[in-house]
Amino acid sequence: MELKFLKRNRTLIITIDGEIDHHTCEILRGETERALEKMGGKNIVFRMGGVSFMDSSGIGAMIGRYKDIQRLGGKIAIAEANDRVGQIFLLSAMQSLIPSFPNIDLALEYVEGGKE
Amino acid sequence: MELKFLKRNRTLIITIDGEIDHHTCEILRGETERALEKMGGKNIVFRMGGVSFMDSSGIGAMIGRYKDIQRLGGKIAIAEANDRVGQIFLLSAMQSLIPSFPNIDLALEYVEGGKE
Amino acid sequence: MEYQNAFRVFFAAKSQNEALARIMTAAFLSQYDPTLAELTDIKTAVSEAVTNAIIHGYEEKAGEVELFCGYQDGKIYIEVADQGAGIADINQAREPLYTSKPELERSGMGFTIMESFMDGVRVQSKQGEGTRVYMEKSLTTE
Amino acid sequence: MEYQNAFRVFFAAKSQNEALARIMTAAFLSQYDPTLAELTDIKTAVSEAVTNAIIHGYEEKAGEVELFCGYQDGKIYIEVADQGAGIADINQAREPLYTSKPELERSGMGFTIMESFMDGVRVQSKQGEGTRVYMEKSLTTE
Ligand SMILES: Nc1ncnc2c1ncn2[C@@H]1O[C@H](COP(=O)(O)OP(=O)(O)O)[C@@H](O)[C@H]1O
Ligand SMILES: Nc1ncnc2c1ncn2[C@@H]1O[C@H](COP(=O)(O)OP(=O)(O)O)[C@@H](O)[C@H]1O
Repeated sequence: MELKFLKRNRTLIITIDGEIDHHTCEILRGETERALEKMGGKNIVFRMGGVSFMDSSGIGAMIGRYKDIQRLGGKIAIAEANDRVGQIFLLSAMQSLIPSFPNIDLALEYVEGGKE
Repeated sequence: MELKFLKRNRTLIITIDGEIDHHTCEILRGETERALEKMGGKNIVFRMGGVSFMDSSGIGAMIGRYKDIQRLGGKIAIAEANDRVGQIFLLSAMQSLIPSFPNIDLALEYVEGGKE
Repeated sequence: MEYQNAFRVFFAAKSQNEALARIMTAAFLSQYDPTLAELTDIKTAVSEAVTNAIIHGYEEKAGEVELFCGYQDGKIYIEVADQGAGIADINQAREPLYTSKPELERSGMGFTIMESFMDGVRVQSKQGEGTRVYMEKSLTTE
Repeated sequence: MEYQNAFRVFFAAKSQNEALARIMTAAFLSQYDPTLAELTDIKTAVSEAVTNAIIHGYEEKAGEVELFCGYQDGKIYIEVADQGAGIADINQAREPLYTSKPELERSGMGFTIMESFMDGVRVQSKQGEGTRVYMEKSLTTE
């Protein structure tokens, strides 16, 4: 798994490439915590177009980040998830907490668009 | 392993791509026999630029083809072998029987160049 | 049961071996020309079961995970086993969203994913002795 | 010996599994950032030993091949074993160009390649009981 972090307005954009499993989720969790500390950010958008594999560990990690961000009063969204990743999110019925958008702009509009 | 057969003058040019091991050598042997029957040819040049793996089964297969071709009074050569394949041929000291050339033209010159 | 081809591997219960288990499964499967969807379904199910053995079976302590893959008449058979903690209530464990380890950010969706992606899932477990998950899936033959 | 990580796989003695054994070995090794040359050396040695188990150990009849890969302190340990025919004269078997199966187009270079590509090769064999080849190789650490 490879992670890239980018700050835009008050949103941390996290690009994930490669495989998401229990092993790499532990890395994802630690790096995201560090990035939020260093770069700040109230919201998170995960860009998942480059995810080649994901199992249920990915659901756990996303919900974990949702809880962190909710504590900050922010929002979280997913962008560019492929069919397979989308299918796994659907099974877990987590779209009500973390909506999924076809592209990054729609995802940013959602997380930034909310009232303060 | 993928094999391509091409006839030029009296030489059968066999392009090998992929992995050469005991399993694929059995395919190589059968297909080469069939190609010699159908397309004819007195000599063989193996183009090995696309070989990604070879173990000692490859040596056995080359020597097997050398014997077949010698019976027809022809010659056999190798072209484009990478360092790794070359290293395995060197270990077996079979260059005296089957010389190896950096490119197809030199290999063809060698096999076709002999007197009738 | 005799299989047309099969392997059985034992590996250390370490999280980096989750990817190893998937690669081994995929390499075996690829002999049978699965569709990409079938390949991913089976890899995902294996990943879930192996992760469970590591996290829940051995609770991230030392141990050995067993993975079996067999092929017979167009069907893939998988077994994943550990000699760890075992499961007290298998019915509860298989419920969607049930997890005994929310503090490790588990979603409770592992068994649900195995069931949705495979044709059949059977669980054998005894507390203190370990768990064995049997799964199977037919490959489409075009 | 305790390994930092290891797997042990048993698979059917079929020639299509020679590639499977190489992929499994490569997947395990890649955790330790080998150079491409080291990776190919070890894959080639494994391929030789597994092929020998299938052709010479089981003489292409049914059987099970065992492959072990372990990692400890910068070194890779490999074992390949069969419960097949065994080797009558190990010294003769290890000679370059010696083969008992020229009719199968064997070159007699298998052991020579294992010896050139690995740091150490040890062979244990008993006629009628089978053969176990131990190999090891240090990975360079840049
Ligand atoms: N191999 C196992 N050993 C012990 N307990 C297990 C094992 N596999 C699953 N379980 C139990 O079943 C529960 C549900 O598993 P699962 O649906 O995969 O969700 P998760 O892994 O996210 O908790 C686990 O939380 C655990 O309590
Ligand atoms: N696993 C084995 N079981 C029985 N005999 C073996 C085994 N491995 C090697 N041998 C014997 O050792 C000989 C030399 O092996 P090797 O150097 O690999 O050459 P090759 O496989 O080309 O014959 C074989 O021809 C065979 O007689």
